[in-house]
Amino acid sequence: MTPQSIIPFGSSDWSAVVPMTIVALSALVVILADLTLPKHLRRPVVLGVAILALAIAGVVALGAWGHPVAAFGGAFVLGGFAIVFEEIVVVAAIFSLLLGSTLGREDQAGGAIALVLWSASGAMLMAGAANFMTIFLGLELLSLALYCLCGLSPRAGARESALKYLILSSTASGFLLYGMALIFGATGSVSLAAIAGPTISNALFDVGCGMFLIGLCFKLSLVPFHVWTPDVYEGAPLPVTAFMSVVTKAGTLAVLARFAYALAPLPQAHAILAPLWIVAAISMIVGNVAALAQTDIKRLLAYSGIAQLGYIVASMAGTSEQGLRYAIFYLGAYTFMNLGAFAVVALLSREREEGSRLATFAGLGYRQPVLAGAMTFFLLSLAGLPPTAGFTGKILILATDVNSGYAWLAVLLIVGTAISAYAYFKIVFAMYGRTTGAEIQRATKPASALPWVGVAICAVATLALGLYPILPSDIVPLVK
Amino acid sequence: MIWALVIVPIVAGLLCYALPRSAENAAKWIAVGVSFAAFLVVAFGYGLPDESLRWLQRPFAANFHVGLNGPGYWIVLLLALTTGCALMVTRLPRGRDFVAQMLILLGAMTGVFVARDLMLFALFWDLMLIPVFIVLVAWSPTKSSATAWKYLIYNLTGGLALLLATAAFGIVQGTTDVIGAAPGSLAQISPLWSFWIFAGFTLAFLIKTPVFPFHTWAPDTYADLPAPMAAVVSAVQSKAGLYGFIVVGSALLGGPMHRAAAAMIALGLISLVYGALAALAQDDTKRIVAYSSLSHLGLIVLAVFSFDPIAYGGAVVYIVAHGLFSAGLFMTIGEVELREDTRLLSRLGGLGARNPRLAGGLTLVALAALGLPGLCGFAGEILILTGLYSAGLVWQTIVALVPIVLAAAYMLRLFQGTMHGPELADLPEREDLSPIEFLALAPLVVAIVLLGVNPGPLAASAASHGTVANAVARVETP
Amino acid sequence: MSVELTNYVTLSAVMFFIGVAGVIVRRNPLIVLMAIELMFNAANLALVAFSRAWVNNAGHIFVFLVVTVAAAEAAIGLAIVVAVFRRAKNVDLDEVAGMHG
Amino acid sequence: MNALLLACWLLPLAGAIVIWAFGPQLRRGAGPLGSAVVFASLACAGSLFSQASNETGVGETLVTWIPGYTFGLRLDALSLLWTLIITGVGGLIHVYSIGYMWSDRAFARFFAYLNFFVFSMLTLVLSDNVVGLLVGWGLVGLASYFLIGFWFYKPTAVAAARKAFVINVVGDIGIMFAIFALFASTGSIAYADIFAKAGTLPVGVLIAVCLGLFVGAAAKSAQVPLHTWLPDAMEGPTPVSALIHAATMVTAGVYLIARFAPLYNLSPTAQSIVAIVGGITMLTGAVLGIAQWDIKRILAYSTMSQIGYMIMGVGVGAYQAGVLHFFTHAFFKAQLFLGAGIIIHALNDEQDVRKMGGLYRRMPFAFWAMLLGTLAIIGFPFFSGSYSKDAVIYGTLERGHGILYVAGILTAGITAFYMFRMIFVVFFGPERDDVPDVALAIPEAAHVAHAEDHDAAHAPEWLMRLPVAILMVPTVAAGWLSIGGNTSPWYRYFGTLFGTSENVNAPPLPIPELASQFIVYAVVTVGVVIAYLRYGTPAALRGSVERLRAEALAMPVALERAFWFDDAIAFAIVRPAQALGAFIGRVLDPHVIDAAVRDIAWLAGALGLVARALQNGLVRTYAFTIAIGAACFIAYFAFVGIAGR
Repeated sequence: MTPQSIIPFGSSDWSAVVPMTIVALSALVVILADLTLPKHLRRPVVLGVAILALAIAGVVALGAWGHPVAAFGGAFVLGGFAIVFEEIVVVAAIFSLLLGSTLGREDQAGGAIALVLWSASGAMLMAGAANFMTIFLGLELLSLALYCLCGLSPRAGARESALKYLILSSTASGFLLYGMALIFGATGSVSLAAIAGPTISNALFDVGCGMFLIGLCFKLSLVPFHVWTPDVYEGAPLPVTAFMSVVTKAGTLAVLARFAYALAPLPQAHAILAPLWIVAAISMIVGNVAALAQTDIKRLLAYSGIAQLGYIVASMAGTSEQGLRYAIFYLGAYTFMNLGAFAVVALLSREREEGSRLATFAGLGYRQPVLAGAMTFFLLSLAGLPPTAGFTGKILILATDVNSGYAWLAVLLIVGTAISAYAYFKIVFAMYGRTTGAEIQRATKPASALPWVGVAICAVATLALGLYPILPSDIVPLVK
Repeated sequence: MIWALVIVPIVAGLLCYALPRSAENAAKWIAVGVSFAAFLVVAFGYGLPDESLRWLQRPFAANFHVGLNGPGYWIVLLLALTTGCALMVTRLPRGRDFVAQMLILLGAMTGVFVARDLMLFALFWDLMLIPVFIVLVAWSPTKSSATAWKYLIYNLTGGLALLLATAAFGIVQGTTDVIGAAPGSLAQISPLWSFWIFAGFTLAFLIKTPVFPFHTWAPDTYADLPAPMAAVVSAVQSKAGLYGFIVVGSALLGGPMHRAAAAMIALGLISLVYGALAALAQDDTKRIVAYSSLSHLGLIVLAVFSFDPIAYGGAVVYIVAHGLFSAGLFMTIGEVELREDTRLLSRLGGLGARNPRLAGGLTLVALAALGLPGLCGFAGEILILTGLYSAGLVWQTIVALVPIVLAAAYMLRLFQGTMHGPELADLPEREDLSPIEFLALAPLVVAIVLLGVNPGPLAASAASHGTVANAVARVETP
Repeated sequence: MSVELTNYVTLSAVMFFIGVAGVIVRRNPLIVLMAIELMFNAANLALVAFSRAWVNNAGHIFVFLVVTVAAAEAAIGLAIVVAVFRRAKNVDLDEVAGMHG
Repeated sequence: MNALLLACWLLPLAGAIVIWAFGPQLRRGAGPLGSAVVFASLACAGSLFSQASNETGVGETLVTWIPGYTFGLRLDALSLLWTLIITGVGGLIHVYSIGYMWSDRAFARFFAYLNFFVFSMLTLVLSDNVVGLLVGWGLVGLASYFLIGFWFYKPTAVAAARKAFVINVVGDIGIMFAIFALFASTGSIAYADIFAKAGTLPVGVLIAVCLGLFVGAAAKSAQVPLHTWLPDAMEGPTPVSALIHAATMVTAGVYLIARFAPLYNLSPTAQSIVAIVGGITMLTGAVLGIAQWDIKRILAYSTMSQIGYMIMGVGVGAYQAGVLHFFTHAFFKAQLFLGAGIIIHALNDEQDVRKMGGLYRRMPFAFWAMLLGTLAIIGFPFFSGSYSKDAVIYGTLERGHGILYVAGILTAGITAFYMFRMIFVVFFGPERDDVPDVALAIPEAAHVAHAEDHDAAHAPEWLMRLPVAILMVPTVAAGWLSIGGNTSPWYRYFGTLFGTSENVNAPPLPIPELASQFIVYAVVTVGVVIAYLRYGTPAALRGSVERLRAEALAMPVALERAFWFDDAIAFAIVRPAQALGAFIGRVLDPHVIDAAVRDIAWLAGALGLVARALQNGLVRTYAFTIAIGAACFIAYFAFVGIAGR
């Protein structure tokens, strides 16, 4: 037993954490601006500062492309892999801000936006985390801010969702943390890179891995650790739901990918990761089946998200580099199609009522054909029908599963997709189906026109990624 | 130029939504213009050079590769023609939206038949579901839309199986840019893989065609779709599966195709007889045509799995022929329904006296459908059956002859039940076909006769694509 | 009798599962929060024990981090519990089931 | 390009299209125009007579579908004969129709159909290949369908048309099967290629082909058991019955077998089957002819019976005799139908012979026309029918078919009886048109009066009389062509076209031909005498009302139901098919196949509801669920930890 190195603060390249820091610090600016500015300027300025900061962070992060940098002695690594995830986080954060018209009361806006930024910075930390401590810190930063955000709505469900999320998520964090402790015990290192190294106790290590995976599966809402998802999604304010449906997944996926690919060289990696693929397979089916019976779009998207994450995790089965690449591609596709759908819901929301009930969509095809068309398009993508990113992404996942010997996952993916189509097409049916004249005449004025920007960008991105899939080239998860 | 055939209709369809809601006529005539323009481009575009753009490099090569030749050429020609004709007779509430969906369908289906890449084929295959589903939902005669769901259940299952098979094919073969590729240019696929890949494609093709026992969506769908779209769907969409068997099955997966032949021929024969018997007893005229399609398309399945060059030629002829007469049948039935507010045989009768033009149109398409010698249906039938017999399938040929008699019985029942007999007092007296409606049928009628007189070029196109040579070669050297 | 690593780990495991059981069976959100703290602290105990065994300070540092986070979590948790049960007479998690399905 | 040949073929089509398209503008001009194109076609064929009246004739290749599927025209001795009859008799009937259909509203449509029929029939006989023949075969069926159902507001006409068409399609598939077998063995559909390779065909294929073709011939030529459509086809206007259902179309089966003589000659088995079916049909038709009351149905059954003679003739290999009977029959049967048409027209569409009587005085022209036709059909000496019928009957004996020979003679006697029964009942005795139906035991008539379709105008009488008068000449004299046996113009015309039949097993001829003729005459005389005694004596004529009533009431069921052929087909084929179809449509599809799919969909939906129920909103439940999941995970990993290494 030789003592492993503690974190050598001395050898840090601080440029790695700049994007994350920009986002975290801009939250302070936002709070300050919210407190000082006159009321009529408050919201636009705050929103502007936040979006600008996120955008700058995104651009700065891109600067590291091609020459990865590490901070905190390798505890945080900003390379091609992390950059992709950070960009996804940044994009999702910007989008949720665009949908932010229903984000809390007027006087809470500044605080809410600050929380979004902190939460995003937590996810960005996770994206580059290569050490259990940074992982835990990022995860908790992300989650703590989200607990608050969930409750930020006058609607009854909001606080309930915050409470449920708090309790269940903390429990899962407990599992994650305990798993980390056991792995540390087995390997004597908190570095992810070390888990492929020698261990003193295999049982300790294996159980540690198991508990660590439990924590991650919870955050990814894979069945059976998904139970919190529908309730929290439904209760949380729409922009928060949109935010967490992408950002928590992106951050956690980054960790999962690092973990899985670090583990891959081990001879027992196959056995350790097997439950993950099984859980992914169950999620594809259960998520979609449960979505069938939903009448609330947010709940429906929650269940669909469970299944979509199942697809993404399934893509990593076999832990091939190709599989990871397609997982990331599908995550990008999911980001746009999912946020697009949320943006449509946002456009149907009014002052006191979110437009997430299925009934709100009745006759939309006649009231607002363009919006209905966009929604149809996003739903097609979620269902994996062409010509969308979801279609291309799905075929890539099928291909990699077949290629790496997980054809059964590909078949289950198809089954899940078939089931999901009915859940999604139920919305299409509501939009275009026979409706009474009153429903067709009912006009809805959106609280803000900003989500239109989101809808447009998501639609273009979903189409473009479908027809011309950009697959990230530099995605080695760990810098050796 | 080939890409324009796909994209222009889709874009035009989307732009239709930019027109004011009341501009139904403008939308309709724009759409008619687009369709006939597409028809002209196709008609003069035989053998236009292929167009290709890179799509994916990994995990397998896939390209946006389209071409206009082989059997697909004739189907695209048929598609543009039937869409144009069907649009001309469109008279529906919310016409602008319907026309838009028709155009999107036109573009998507054109894509299926010009795609020279399997993944692109799969893309358009799934895409063409959507306008049909939306129309089934939005123009459903009932509030429940059970039909739309049924359509979706069946066709999506097929579409997803196709997707999986395509992905597997790409992985195994390394490329999906293979439709119409020269025989022998592809790597050999191991029997196990080729079997499962073939199974995926086959499920999709059987459902889409449809073939017994995957057919129950078809009668409902055709009955509930508005006539113009029913015309196009039955004329062209149902051919996608058969086309797939020809260009994907026999050309690329000859081994498993050949092993499955006995089972598929059995299914084809069952469809053939089953559809014909069912058509005998339907009251709804559209369902008669739907079941008759099941029967007719079963014959093409036989042709495809006989691996006989003559039968393949006949299959292409019959694919187009069935498209022409089934489109004509649905259009004329649509006209009847527009006039009399019913399409049930039990409530119709005696229309011929007051609607001679309508009766004339229905006569001709019904005769083509029952295989009257000299019209297109006969040309396809006799070539297919000649090929079947030549391939040694004597008993199958004999069984396949029986439905021809049944076809005469149910088609005459359909025609006479609507047009002949004493005039019924409780039916509203409406105008005969207007000149435009008459004109819309004319191209179909002309095509039915021309194809009946000389199907030579179509029969030859099957061979030109290399598919037959491939299939036959594989049969000879198992 | 010296205290072995195994004893620490066993104790921490017991603490952890008491925490889990507390989350499952208790209906008072405050107790549930405490149970969660128990889970965190079980992890802390294990980390410290392993850290000592490996003669590696990383575990100690991790524990400081965890303690800080747990404090923040408790603060936010209490705030949310207060917000939820502000108007309720008794504090019962089973009352909070407005959303389901 | 042989312009004359093409013109001969296409002129009637052009006429049909022009009349169809411009019917309303042409009005009554449609009649003369339609007749003119047919006569023009006749002229074209006539001008080709010297070139075409041999075995090779003149030909024209038109279109190739695929290698081996080449379509063309060929006018040789056999097709020339048919062409002349089709256009000649057809032209006369066109003229007759101008008068007959004068007051019908759909006058132009009628001529479009008639011209279309002529075109189709020409396609059938002019084709130089078997698929082209099938095309014509189908098209004449269509024309027949159109014309039977011409008055489509009559449900009986509609049903009759459908029946005719469907039964003819049964025949079509027989020919199709023969085509496939021929193409598979010879690689071609052209007669020339097929006959060149006829000797190389295996016996099995040969029999299959011959029988397939014969199924076609039987359906088209109303041979038992596919004959049931022919009596019903009398729903069409009378000129149609004369042209299509007597003179030309129904004899296409004879053409088919004569055309394929080179194949039939090689297959004695097939020949025997053809001959026997022909004989059965001949006898059946004659027997059923006795029991009819409708003048057109009497003639229809007589047609069936006469075609039976022809088929029997060509079946035994006596092609010249069979074809000669077609030739003479075309004239005398057209004559009979047209004569009957004059009567029906004059009696305002009354067709029941019981309502006629005593028409000799009112319509002497019709009487003479009918009488000449009757004498020809019964084979009265020196009338055309006697030459051809005797040739056929003697042909059977010559080729060793003793039973058929006896049946032929017997049928001749029955024919004489029922034809003279018709003559006596229709033309002699009291006029019965005002006798109530009940007194004659006539069931409630299913007539839909089409008086509304008539306008008051009447055509000049000569329009209908002239063609009948012209037809009287060949009715009497057409058979004289064959006087002189094998050296007669008739036999020399065909030369060796039909080859020699292997069916000749050269039996000793017990009876010389002349003797045989006298036997036939004797039997015919007996038939006529019995008819006279029963219907023609002054006493019988006086009590005709009671006698006819009694006869109607005492009619044997077997005859009334026409030997149950219709019932048998309905029972064995039509109703089972309909029941099966209904079963599929009402039970199998919705409640078995579809139900399976519905159940799967229902299951998914139900599982969704189960998932909903499990998601009960309680935090503790959720925590419990997670804990169970966690327990499974930890158990798995503990297991892996123990067992893994």
